[in-house]
Amino acid sequence: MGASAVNLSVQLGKLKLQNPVMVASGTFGYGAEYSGLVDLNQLGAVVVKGIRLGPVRGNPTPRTVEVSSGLINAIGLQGPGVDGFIEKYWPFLKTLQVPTIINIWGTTVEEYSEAARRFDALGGVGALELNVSCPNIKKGGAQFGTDLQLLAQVVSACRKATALPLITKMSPNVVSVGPFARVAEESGSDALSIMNSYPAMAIDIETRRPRLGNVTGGLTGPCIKPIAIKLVWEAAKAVKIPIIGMGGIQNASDAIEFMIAGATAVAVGTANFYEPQTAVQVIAGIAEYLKRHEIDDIAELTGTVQIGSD
Amino acid sequence: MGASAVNLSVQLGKLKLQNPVMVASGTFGYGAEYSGLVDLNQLGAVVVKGIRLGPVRGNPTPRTVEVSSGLINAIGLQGPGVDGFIEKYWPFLKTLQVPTIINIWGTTVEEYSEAARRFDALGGVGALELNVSCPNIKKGGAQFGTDLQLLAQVVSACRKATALPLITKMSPNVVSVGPFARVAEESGSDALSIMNSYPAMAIDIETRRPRLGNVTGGLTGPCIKPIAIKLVWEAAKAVKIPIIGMGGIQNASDAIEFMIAGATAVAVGTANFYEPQTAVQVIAGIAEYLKRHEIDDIAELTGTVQIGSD
Amino acid sequence: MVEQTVQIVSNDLDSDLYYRLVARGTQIAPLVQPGQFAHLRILPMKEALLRRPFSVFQVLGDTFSILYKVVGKGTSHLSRMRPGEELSAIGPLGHGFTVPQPGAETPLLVAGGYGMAALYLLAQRSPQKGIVFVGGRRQVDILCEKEFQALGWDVRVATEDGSRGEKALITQPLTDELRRDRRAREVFACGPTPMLKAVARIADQYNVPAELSMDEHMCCGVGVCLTCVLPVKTNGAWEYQRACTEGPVFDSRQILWEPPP
Amino acid sequence: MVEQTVQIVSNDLDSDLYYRLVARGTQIAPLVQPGQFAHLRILPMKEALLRRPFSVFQVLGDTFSILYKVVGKGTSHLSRMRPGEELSAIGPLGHGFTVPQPGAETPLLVAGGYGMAALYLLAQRSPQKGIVFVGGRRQVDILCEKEFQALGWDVRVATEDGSRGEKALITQPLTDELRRDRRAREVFACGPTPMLKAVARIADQYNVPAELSMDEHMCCGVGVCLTCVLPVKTNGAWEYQRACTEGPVFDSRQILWEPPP
Ligand SMILES: Cc1cc2nc3c(=O)[nH]c(=O)nc-3n(C[C@H](O)[C@H](O)[C@H](O)COP(=O)(O)OP(=O)(O)OC[C@H]3O[C@@H](n4cnc5c(N)ncnc54)[C@H](O)[C@@H]3O)c2cc1C
Ligand SMILES: Cc1cc2nc3c(=O)[nH]c(=O)nc-3n(C[C@H](O)[C@H](O)[C@H](O)COP(=O)(O)OP(=O)(O)OC[C@H]3O[C@@H](n4cnc5c(N)ncnc54)[C@H](O)[C@@H]3O)c2cc1C
Ligand SMILES: Cc1cc2nc3c(=O)[nH]c(=O)nc-3n(C[C@H](O)[C@H](O)[C@H](O)COP(=O)(O)O)c2cc1C
Ligand SMILES: Cc1cc2nc3c(=O)[nH]c(=O)nc-3n(C[C@H](O)[C@H](O)[C@H](O)COP(=O)(O)O)c2cc1C
Ligand code: FES
Ligand code: FES
Repeated sequence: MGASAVNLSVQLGKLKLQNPVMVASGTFGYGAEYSGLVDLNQLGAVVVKGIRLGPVRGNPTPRTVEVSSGLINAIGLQGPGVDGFIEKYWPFLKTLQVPTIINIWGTTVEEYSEAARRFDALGGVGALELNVSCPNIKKGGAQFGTDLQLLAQVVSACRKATALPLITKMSPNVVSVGPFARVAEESGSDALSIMNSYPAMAIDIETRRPRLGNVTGGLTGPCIKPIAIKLVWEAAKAVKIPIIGMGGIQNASDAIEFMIAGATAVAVGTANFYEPQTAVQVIAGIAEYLKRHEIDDIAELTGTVQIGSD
Repeated sequence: MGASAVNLSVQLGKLKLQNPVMVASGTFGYGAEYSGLVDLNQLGAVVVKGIRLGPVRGNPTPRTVEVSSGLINAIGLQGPGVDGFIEKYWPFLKTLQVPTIINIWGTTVEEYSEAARRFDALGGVGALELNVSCPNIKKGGAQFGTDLQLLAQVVSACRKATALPLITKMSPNVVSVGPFARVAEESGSDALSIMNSYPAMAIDIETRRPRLGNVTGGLTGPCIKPIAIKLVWEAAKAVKIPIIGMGGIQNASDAIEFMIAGATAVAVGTANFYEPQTAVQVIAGIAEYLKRHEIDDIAELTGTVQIGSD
Repeated sequence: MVEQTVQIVSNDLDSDLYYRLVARGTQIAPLVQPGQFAHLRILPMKEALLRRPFSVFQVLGDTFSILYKVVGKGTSHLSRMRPGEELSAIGPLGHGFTVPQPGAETPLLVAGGYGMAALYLLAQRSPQKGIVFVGGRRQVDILCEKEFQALGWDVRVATEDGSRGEKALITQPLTDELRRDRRAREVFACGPTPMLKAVARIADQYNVPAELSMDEHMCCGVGVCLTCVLPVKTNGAWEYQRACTEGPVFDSRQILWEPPP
Repeated sequence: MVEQTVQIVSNDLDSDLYYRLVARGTQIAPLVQPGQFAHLRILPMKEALLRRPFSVFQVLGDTFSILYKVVGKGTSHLSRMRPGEELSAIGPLGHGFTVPQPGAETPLLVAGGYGMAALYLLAQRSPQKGIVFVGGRRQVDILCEKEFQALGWDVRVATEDGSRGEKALITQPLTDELRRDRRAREVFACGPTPMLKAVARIADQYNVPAELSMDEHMCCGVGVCLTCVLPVKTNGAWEYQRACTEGPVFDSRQILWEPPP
């Protein structure tokens, strides 16, 4: 079977991706930074760092700390705001042949919907990803993702504000992800991103100070993959909309595991920091796996985990 | 300063431990199994595998799977039941010079309190640890630990059933651990154990089957330490009772990090499987650290994390 | 059961993907019984935490050896370790084979692939010599034939592709032998689970006793974690027993091959 | 900026805890500017995932070298790697030093410990020779003095314990020199943050320009993660800039030493 025979393209609502592998928000900047090292046009999509309506300075340093098979970060969503983004980064992004997905956040429902409206007006945006799950900001962020009412409000408001495909990025920090996934779907999400980082902390035992300026942060990397796989599997049982699986993806096997668990697409995050070619390698590895297993459409992989003795 | 000068002993309610380092339930069997390799009398306490009123067969295999810097387990609390335990394992345990802490669980409030009553009647038990947070059993277990009412009921019922020190083992799988910690305290717990394993899953991409017979399991080992540290720090701010910190402890530095975060004692779990001497090495390492920092009582370490520029 | 740091004396390719590792384990070596295993911590694995279990293949003075196949993370790291480097070993572990009494049944040993490793000490220490049936997929999977012959045992080889010995599953020559003469024979087997299951069926059919070394995934290796369990018949009922403690060697008649619901 | 697999040519102890590693990096070596760094992935670290940043010390043909101190996980693994082994390198990265123009100010280089590594290429490529002030705690922290002399530079040494050169902090001989003559001087410094802060104060006091290579913790090394930021003055206000991209070299007058609330 020739490479051409394998169909890697996937659909997220109205948005079609040439392959299911994107890069996770906050781990790939605004694309341009990696353009010297990575052929961005090979990716399924580029997801940019979280953007708020206005500029954000972010948290005091240290902002990241390395832990066993993972990373804790508390960047605090430093960013140029909508105008700064459109001025500095959009001119490059809009030249890409692959869609740009814009990750937005706010501290009020209005802030989210206003940002959505702005990007809807911009034109040429592939989709919006609502970050309702960042553990590293005092107000907003995670609290939207861990409260069913707030989640419904923020997603509905953005749904009204834009016709762009809406991706809701779920918080892992809930007792059960099912109900949250359903609320996000009912409120108008076209897809779900699972998962964001998990609340965590590290302390320097010599200074007895937190290793992060923000005291606590979000855990990411290979160490959280087994948690993310479970959340994707549970959410996939709860909703019909596609899921973008992420959490510790380092290679094609990891990505395929997410898809078998129920993900339609995947995103590479922390791995970009130590191996910028990861996403490109994952795409090749998935194609190779599909051929070896004589699967000619990637869609046939999603959610095929076999439970019980069938 | 001589070794004698350093005080390592800690108090959990009425229970005094010669040092703060115990072994975590389910990772040390019933003590006897390791007695050939480890000098049990050096430990702070031995915590036995979770026991239910009646015998339990446990989950189908595979029951554990190795992941990055961690382990996922779904043993299913296989055990001999209260009578079987008293007959087979208690005779050895009661000969130890260090306290035995008995970890109990059930699927109803009555089952918990009846088990508590039985062990109260047995005499010689150091403390009871209520496992309200095992993710690997269909009924009971975790659901008690993620529902404030149920948690209050099960702890209060056990409190009425026994005068033994009661340790409540908290579930990490909640939005915020503070309220659960407070309820456990108000319902009569003398101490809290934080944390139990985190719900997780792994899939074999060649067979497309879950890597565990039980499909999902609980994540443990170094990969969860940053999550556990944060939970201990949060719970310590919420309650006055002592906290037993656990989650990925491999060496003295890890244990000290838990204590600085707010733990009065610690438990070594998964590390026992690959290095049975871990707990003994941790005890020595803590003593060495205290001397180096000229701290003569371990109590002076607990909760001393410095937040802000003080 | 002892935990000690052992130093690698040699670690050489045997054939294809099989390696032989000799380690100096002063405390462990003298204690080993046939069919027991050592639980090795391979430190270069780093983010893969667990020990790996290996049958003790041979014992010489204060050294013991293992015969291992490279199948994944741990064994590939192990194959790259050099003499002088150290491993942490816990052993000897588990309940091994029953060494035949003088004048007892003639032992028939059945090995698949690295199963040979678990049987060498038994052949060496058995007062009766007998027959060793060695099976594998290809010639390269036929291990230490010479060593068993050197012990004076009759070695019968079968490969699935016929590249060495009879072209058959190893259960074929075993069946032929039992059909020829089933009297006063006892079977001892180690290999992949499907092979062991077939051996159990044959032993049952010819009504000869059989001891099987079961290959279960392990975690602690010492009986505390309850990972390595398999369903075992206990008067009328059944229970999960631990391959690392009650096993790895079980009486074939005790084993419940179809895990009950 | 290039990512390539580089092969270790040599990796030898320099003194005490300092090592010199030469790697063949055909694409990276020719591009390096003074003060830039390479971001190395040290694979044996396994569960420690991140790359480690090191100033490019010297460049020779298609090789570049680093001069590193063993301080933790990564550097100790690195120190055990042998010639022939490979590393993944991204480089050259960051905004380096401004190489003096012919006839421009006399460069005064100030180095603490491995800070020397960031300054060698600058000394080598500067049309003006100048003075190198080398400081450290003890004699062993005084690196590659000879190499700078070989470039025809005047090397002034100070150690805190007086075991080599003047018994003082390196800022002492720098101050003495500026007190003697502050005209047409420019300072370039690399070392521990407290030293850089002192150098900034002195440069300010004597009103000479200074470029400082800041030592911030890094993650991605290429500008996407926003880990390595420091507060930098921007007409009236301030913003967080990235040491890996806008830096590591900054104009000392731009740096906000007291992070605002
Ligand atoms: C009692 C006993 C004796 C054994 N004796 C030998 C021997 O003499 N020679 C030999 O080559 N192998 C032997 N094995 C199998 C050996 O333990 C595995 O091949 C080895 O653990 C694989 O580790 P890995 O990291 O290379 O593979 P990986 O697949 O990376 O290991 C992943 C996990 O699965 C486990 N695992 C994988 N395959 C097996 C298996 N077949 N059996 C048990 N656990 C497995 C590993 O221990 C590890 O926990 C024995 C197993 C048991 C239980
Ligand atoms: C631009 C730049 C240039 C550098 N040039 C050199 C050089 O030429 N020679 C040299 O010996 N060192 C240099 N360093 C410091 C070097 O990066 C650290 O010593 C190294 O990362 C320590 O890694 P480790 O795993 O051994 O230490 P660990 O403490 O185990 O590292 C843990 C984490 O902290 C980070 N870290 C620890 N110390 C430092 C530090 N001082 N600066 C930045 N990150 C740190 C590590 O990168 C890692 O992410 C430079 C740092 C920067 C930012
Ligand atoms: C440094 C860093 C910054 C991040 N910033 C954002 C962000 O701005 N918005 C967002 O939705 N997620 C953000 N994330 C979360 C990632 O997009 C992703 O969900 C998470 O890292 C899990 O994937 P991984 O384990 O592959 O990194 C960030 C993660 C890291 C490590
Ligand atoms: C194999 C296994 C079995 C366990 N069994 C129990 C149990 O019976 N009761 C309980 O409360 N916790 C049980 N735990 C949880 C541990 O006691 C501990 O809370 C957890 O492993 C985190 O610590 P660690 O990361 O050091 O392992 C078990 C953990 C493992 C790995
Ligand atoms: S491997 Fe732990 S009980 Fe057998
Ligand atoms: S290290 Fe990532 S932005 Fe500088």
